[in-house]
Amino acid sequence: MTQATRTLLTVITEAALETVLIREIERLGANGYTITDARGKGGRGVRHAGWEANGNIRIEVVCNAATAEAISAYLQAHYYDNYAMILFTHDIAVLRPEKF
Amino acid sequence: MTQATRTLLTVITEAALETVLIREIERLGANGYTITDARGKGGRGVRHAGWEANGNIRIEVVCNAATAEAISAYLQAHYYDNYAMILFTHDIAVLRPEKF
Amino acid sequence: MTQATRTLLTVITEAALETVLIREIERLGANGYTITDARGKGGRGVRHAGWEANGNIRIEVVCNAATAEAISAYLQAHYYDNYAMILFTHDIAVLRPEKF
Amino acid sequence: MSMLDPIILFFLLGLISGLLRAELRLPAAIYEFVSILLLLAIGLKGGVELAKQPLTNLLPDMLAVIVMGVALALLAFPVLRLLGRFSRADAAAIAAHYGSVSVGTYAVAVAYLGSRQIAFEEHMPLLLVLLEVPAILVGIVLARGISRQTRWGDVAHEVFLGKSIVLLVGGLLIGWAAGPEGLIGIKPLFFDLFKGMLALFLLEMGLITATQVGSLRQYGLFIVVFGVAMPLLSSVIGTGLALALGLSIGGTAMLATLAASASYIAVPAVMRISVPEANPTLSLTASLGVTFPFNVIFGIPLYYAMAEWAHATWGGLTP
Amino acid sequence: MSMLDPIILFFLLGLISGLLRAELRLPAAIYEFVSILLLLAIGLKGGVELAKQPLTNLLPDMLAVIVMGVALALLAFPVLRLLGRFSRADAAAIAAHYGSVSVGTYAVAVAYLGSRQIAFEEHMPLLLVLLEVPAILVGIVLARGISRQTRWGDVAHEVFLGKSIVLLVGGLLIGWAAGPEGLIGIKPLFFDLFKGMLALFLLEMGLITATQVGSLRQYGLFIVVFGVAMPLLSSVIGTGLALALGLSIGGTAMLATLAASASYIAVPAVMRISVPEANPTLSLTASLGVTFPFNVIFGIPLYYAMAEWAHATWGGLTP
Amino acid sequence: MSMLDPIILFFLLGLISGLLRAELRLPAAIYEFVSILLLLAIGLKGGVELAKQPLTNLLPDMLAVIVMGVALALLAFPVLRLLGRFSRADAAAIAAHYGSVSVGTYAVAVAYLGSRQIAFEEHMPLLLVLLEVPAILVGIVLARGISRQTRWGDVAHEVFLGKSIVLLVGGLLIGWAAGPEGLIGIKPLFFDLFKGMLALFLLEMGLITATQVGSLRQYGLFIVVFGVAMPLLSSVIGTGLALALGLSIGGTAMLATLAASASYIAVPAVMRISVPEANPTLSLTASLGVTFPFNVIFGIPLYYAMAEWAHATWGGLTP
Ligand SMILES: Nc1ncnc2c1ncn2[C@@H]1O[C@H](COP(=O)(O)O)[C@@H](O)[C@H]1O
Ligand SMILES: Nc1ncnc2c1ncn2[C@@H]1O[C@H](COP(=O)(O)O)[C@@H](O)[C@H]1O
Ligand SMILES: Nc1ncnc2c1ncn2[C@@H]1O[C@H](COP(=O)(O)O)[C@@H](O)[C@H]1O
Ligand code: NA
Ligand code: NA
Ligand code: NA
Repeated sequence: MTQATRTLLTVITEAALETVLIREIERLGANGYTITDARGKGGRGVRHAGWEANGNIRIEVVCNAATAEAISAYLQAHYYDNYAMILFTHDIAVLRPEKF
Repeated sequence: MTQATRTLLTVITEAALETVLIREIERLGANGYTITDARGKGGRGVRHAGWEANGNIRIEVVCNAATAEAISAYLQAHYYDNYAMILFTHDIAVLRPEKF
Repeated sequence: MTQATRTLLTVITEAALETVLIREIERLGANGYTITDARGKGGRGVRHAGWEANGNIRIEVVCNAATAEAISAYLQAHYYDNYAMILFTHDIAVLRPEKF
Repeated sequence: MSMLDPIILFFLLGLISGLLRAELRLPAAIYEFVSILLLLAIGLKGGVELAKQPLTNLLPDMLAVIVMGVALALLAFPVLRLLGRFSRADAAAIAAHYGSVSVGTYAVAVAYLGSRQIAFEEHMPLLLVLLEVPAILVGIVLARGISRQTRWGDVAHEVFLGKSIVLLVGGLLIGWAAGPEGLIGIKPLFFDLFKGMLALFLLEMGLITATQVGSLRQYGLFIVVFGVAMPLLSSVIGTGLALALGLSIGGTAMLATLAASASYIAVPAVMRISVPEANPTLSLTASLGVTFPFNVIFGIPLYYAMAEWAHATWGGLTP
Repeated sequence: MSMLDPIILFFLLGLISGLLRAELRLPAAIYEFVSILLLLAIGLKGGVELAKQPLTNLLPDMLAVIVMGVALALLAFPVLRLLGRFSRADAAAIAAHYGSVSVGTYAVAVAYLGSRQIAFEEHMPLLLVLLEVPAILVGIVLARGISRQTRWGDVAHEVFLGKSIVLLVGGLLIGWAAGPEGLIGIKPLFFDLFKGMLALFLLEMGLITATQVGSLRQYGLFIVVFGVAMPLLSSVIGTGLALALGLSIGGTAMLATLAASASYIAVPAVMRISVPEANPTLSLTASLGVTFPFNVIFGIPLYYAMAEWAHATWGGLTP
Repeated sequence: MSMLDPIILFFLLGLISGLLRAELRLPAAIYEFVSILLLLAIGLKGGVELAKQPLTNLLPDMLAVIVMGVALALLAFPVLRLLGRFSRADAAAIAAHYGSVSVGTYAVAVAYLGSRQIAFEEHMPLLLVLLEVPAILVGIVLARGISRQTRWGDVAHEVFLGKSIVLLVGGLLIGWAAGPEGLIGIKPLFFDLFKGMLALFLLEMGLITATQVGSLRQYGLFIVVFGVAMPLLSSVIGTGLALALGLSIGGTAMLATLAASASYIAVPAVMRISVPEANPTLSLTASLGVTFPFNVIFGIPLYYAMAEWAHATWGGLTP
């Protein structure tokens, strides 16, 4: 098996942003994304997910380093000030590098 | 604390495969797995998880490198052609290496 | 963008522990956490999440290495013997190191 | 009585909301809940009636619909292969969908006849169950041949232990064992709420149908034509069979509807595992994106009109 | 008839359980299910009545409440800015919440009047829908100015295609098209279960309200005073408008309640996207942590008493 | 009236589907929804009745069942320790399950007596609540001793603020405060749908029971024997106590059922936190895998027959 290295970018943020964010993420070059529902706590307080306005989502994007960098920069510039959001990246090994 | 390195294998695929895949994954040597429900988009289009045929799952397996390789190879050979599926791996530190 | 390295600690355990664990995790120095619902199988058997006593949760904590170490040690000492629980860590890149 | 039952309006509400990308979705757990209730209710209702007559009386009808399910799949396959130029696997999978039935369409037909107070043979839920299965097996054989490789044990498990069969058959057996009085206590949930739950179900089906529009554009005209023409053809076959079996007008309309409906729950699940190389988007686009809305909005009134006409014309010919 | 309807007791049960940190929560899917049912039921009920009279008769009431929604938001804004010393964005967002309406509060008022058998104008659900929207637009303009940067297309999408508007309007249209007989089949789910579902909804609202207590402590006295004084003031305006429009006692109490209620579903969702720099915790703490419980427990009986008194005093003055 | 109520058939449907590994599961949110409705309904029904008589009249019964709960746990412990050779923690935890009660079993008994139109003392839900708690405390003391280390504050929180106690007690209080007329509006949801919801609950319980079969095989014969013998013994004690308290035949059958039932919701949750070294699989296998199905299918009719026989034989002895 040939393996290649790509970046996994994980964004944890308010569920209300889902529609907007996936549009931006695709525009910035991602070929796909995976979303799971989550709850949590951070600088902007507890988010219980008990009802619509209060849930988090966890978005994962497998992409190359440049795209990860572009998405990170964009989200930091446009969302960090006003939204509950954290973002982190790390390297992963994938089988079909052409796909990401 | 003694730490050891193991591999975390993450598979994102169609929910319909859950029963079949966990059988295969265990057969190939994994001692456990964790599954979360997900939705997403990739080469095979949008998977909203609005109803049964359309949801994704995210399977995580902590195992040694050889098992991760075996599972990856098997899934690539048997599922990549016909199913929405991505798969990636990276190293993690675990506390009880004998467990995985 | 300035990036810094932090640790991502992932704990997969029984849903019944949620309230207790987030209290401990915050006490041990974490500034936040993210929780998703999960199901799985491990040394303590299958956990289907079909009903309350039988679900897992997946807790993620972004923190510095020392905090990750402290939480790992504490959980290992207090929960490994009696609860279904696994725990692993790896490095990630974050944008706002002061936050974690 | 206007043509548009409120439940159809719920379907349209869902469809339009979906097309406008409104912030509306029924949680998956609620969709599950509603469909479990509908499946059980249909089964229970049928089971109560089965208790009233010896099963042997129903054998001819039972055998006939099994043959019909096989025939409809065998009819669709060459059309899809030759006119549609689909791969063998795709043609087989789509054929299986159209030979089988849609429980949602059946429920709408029940509501349609119910609100017009038109009776139909009460063993219809039994025929519904019987029709689910044979086309699936035909589809697998068409795709694979009767190959040794096919794990028929696994296939049987998928087919007979899928959600819809289990709940329909379970409901039938419970209704049959408990009888009408036994069910009085559970009537408020399963029978009184039936139409309301069906409205919610159709709201969600509208939302789901709207998500198929993209693939509709992609796969184009043939899918649309097939998705309308096939149910029309099937309904004629169903009507003919109903006449031959001597069913009532209501029963004729029901059998025509069953014939015309295409599965979007049981069959896709089995095909995904048994014929994985078939593209599931193709068959779902046809059955869910074209045939389901067509049947629900136009088909059912049409099949009913056809049943009335057929009975007026040929009704006296059969016993 | 005691002051405390059981549905209020469900709210208190949720509130106390939440404050005591009991192991109790309604799954999010169930909260969704219950609120979808309530929204549809309110819409359906209103739609049936709309069919009975030409819409033009209602135009004065419709225009009047739109003006009221704008006026209430414009009234709240300077108070919040000057007395509350909130930032422009925060003041605008909170003002939008209070100019708009809460469907949950409306439903409690329906149950309150219903259990006392007091009639009210049946086009109230239409007024409810109309009141949701204008304050949102006022809020955005107050925060942004009529800036070119605001993507009004996106805003309109958020506003008009949010869950509550779609379901209320959808229900109105379905009820209007189907008429009273058309809805008989779905009555058990949407109408008979209404009050029970409202009880569950209020149980969850109590639990959610309890989670606001922390932020209440943080943001302090002004929020509490505003959250009580603003609805009182608004209810007087609503009462006055109802008198001017010649509404019945029940209708007056309803319009006062609508005026007094503050949104916690539609408006937060839109503001989060359109005025992101506004702190959502502030407005939710006020509307959900203070105004909702105040209205549900004390406000509605008060507004009804005020309606009675106003009709006794001025009732003869208007046509 | 056949022995098999349809709700039992739903349990069997779930059990068989589970054993055959059918593709059937009730979403967790729906299981929650159904159990919340059942708990509230049981509480509400009891509360309405409590309002009719001074609570002091009930004191003897209340004290008696508390003693019974303690006694049953103390009885089970040495059996488990000596005959079962379980560790102290495991024996204590299982004993706590059997001293406490199962609300699901109670609901099935309500339906059983209801469909036979046999009355029972209406304060049973109060006894149900009271029986939940004492055995838990006994279990913790048996496992730990009255150790200083035990955080009794946390334990009390777990015990008294768990879902089932909060909903049962909340329902009792609401029913008590609102009275029969107050509940009319919410009757369709909580009372009319009760039996249907119970049917769904039992369907899911059957599926869950089926998942216990693996562990049953693992832990073997003793669990099976204990899981059948203990409820039989407890039911005799419950019957005796009911006679001593002068309960009716229906009430005797209910108290025997409460005594015989073993908790699988409240107790496991508390034990998991308070006695973590106890293996939760052991107690759940016994209570859920053996005792629950035994009681639901065989036990309840048996306890009712025993109540009839006991009343015929000794009925005149007590006031
Ligand atoms: N240190 C952390 N570890 C894990 N998740 C976090 C952390 N901080 C924040 N989060 C998640 O990110 C969301 C938004 O964070 P914040 O903007 O800090 O409120 C929170 O609701 C959590 O779900
Ligand atoms: N680049 C990506 N990043 C994250 N998730 C992805 C990506 N591509 C695909 N996925 C996930 O994997 C599923 C199957 O992918 P595919 O086979 O490409 O359709 C999708 O539905 C997504 O949930
Ligand atoms: N090898 C593994 N890979 C992934 N998840 C695991 C693994 N082992 C255990 N788990 C998860 O951790 C939970 C507790 O593990 P255990 O204590 O081994 O029963 C399981 O229910 C799984 O969700
Ligand atoms: Na068909
Ligand atoms: Na208002
Ligand atoms: Na007991």
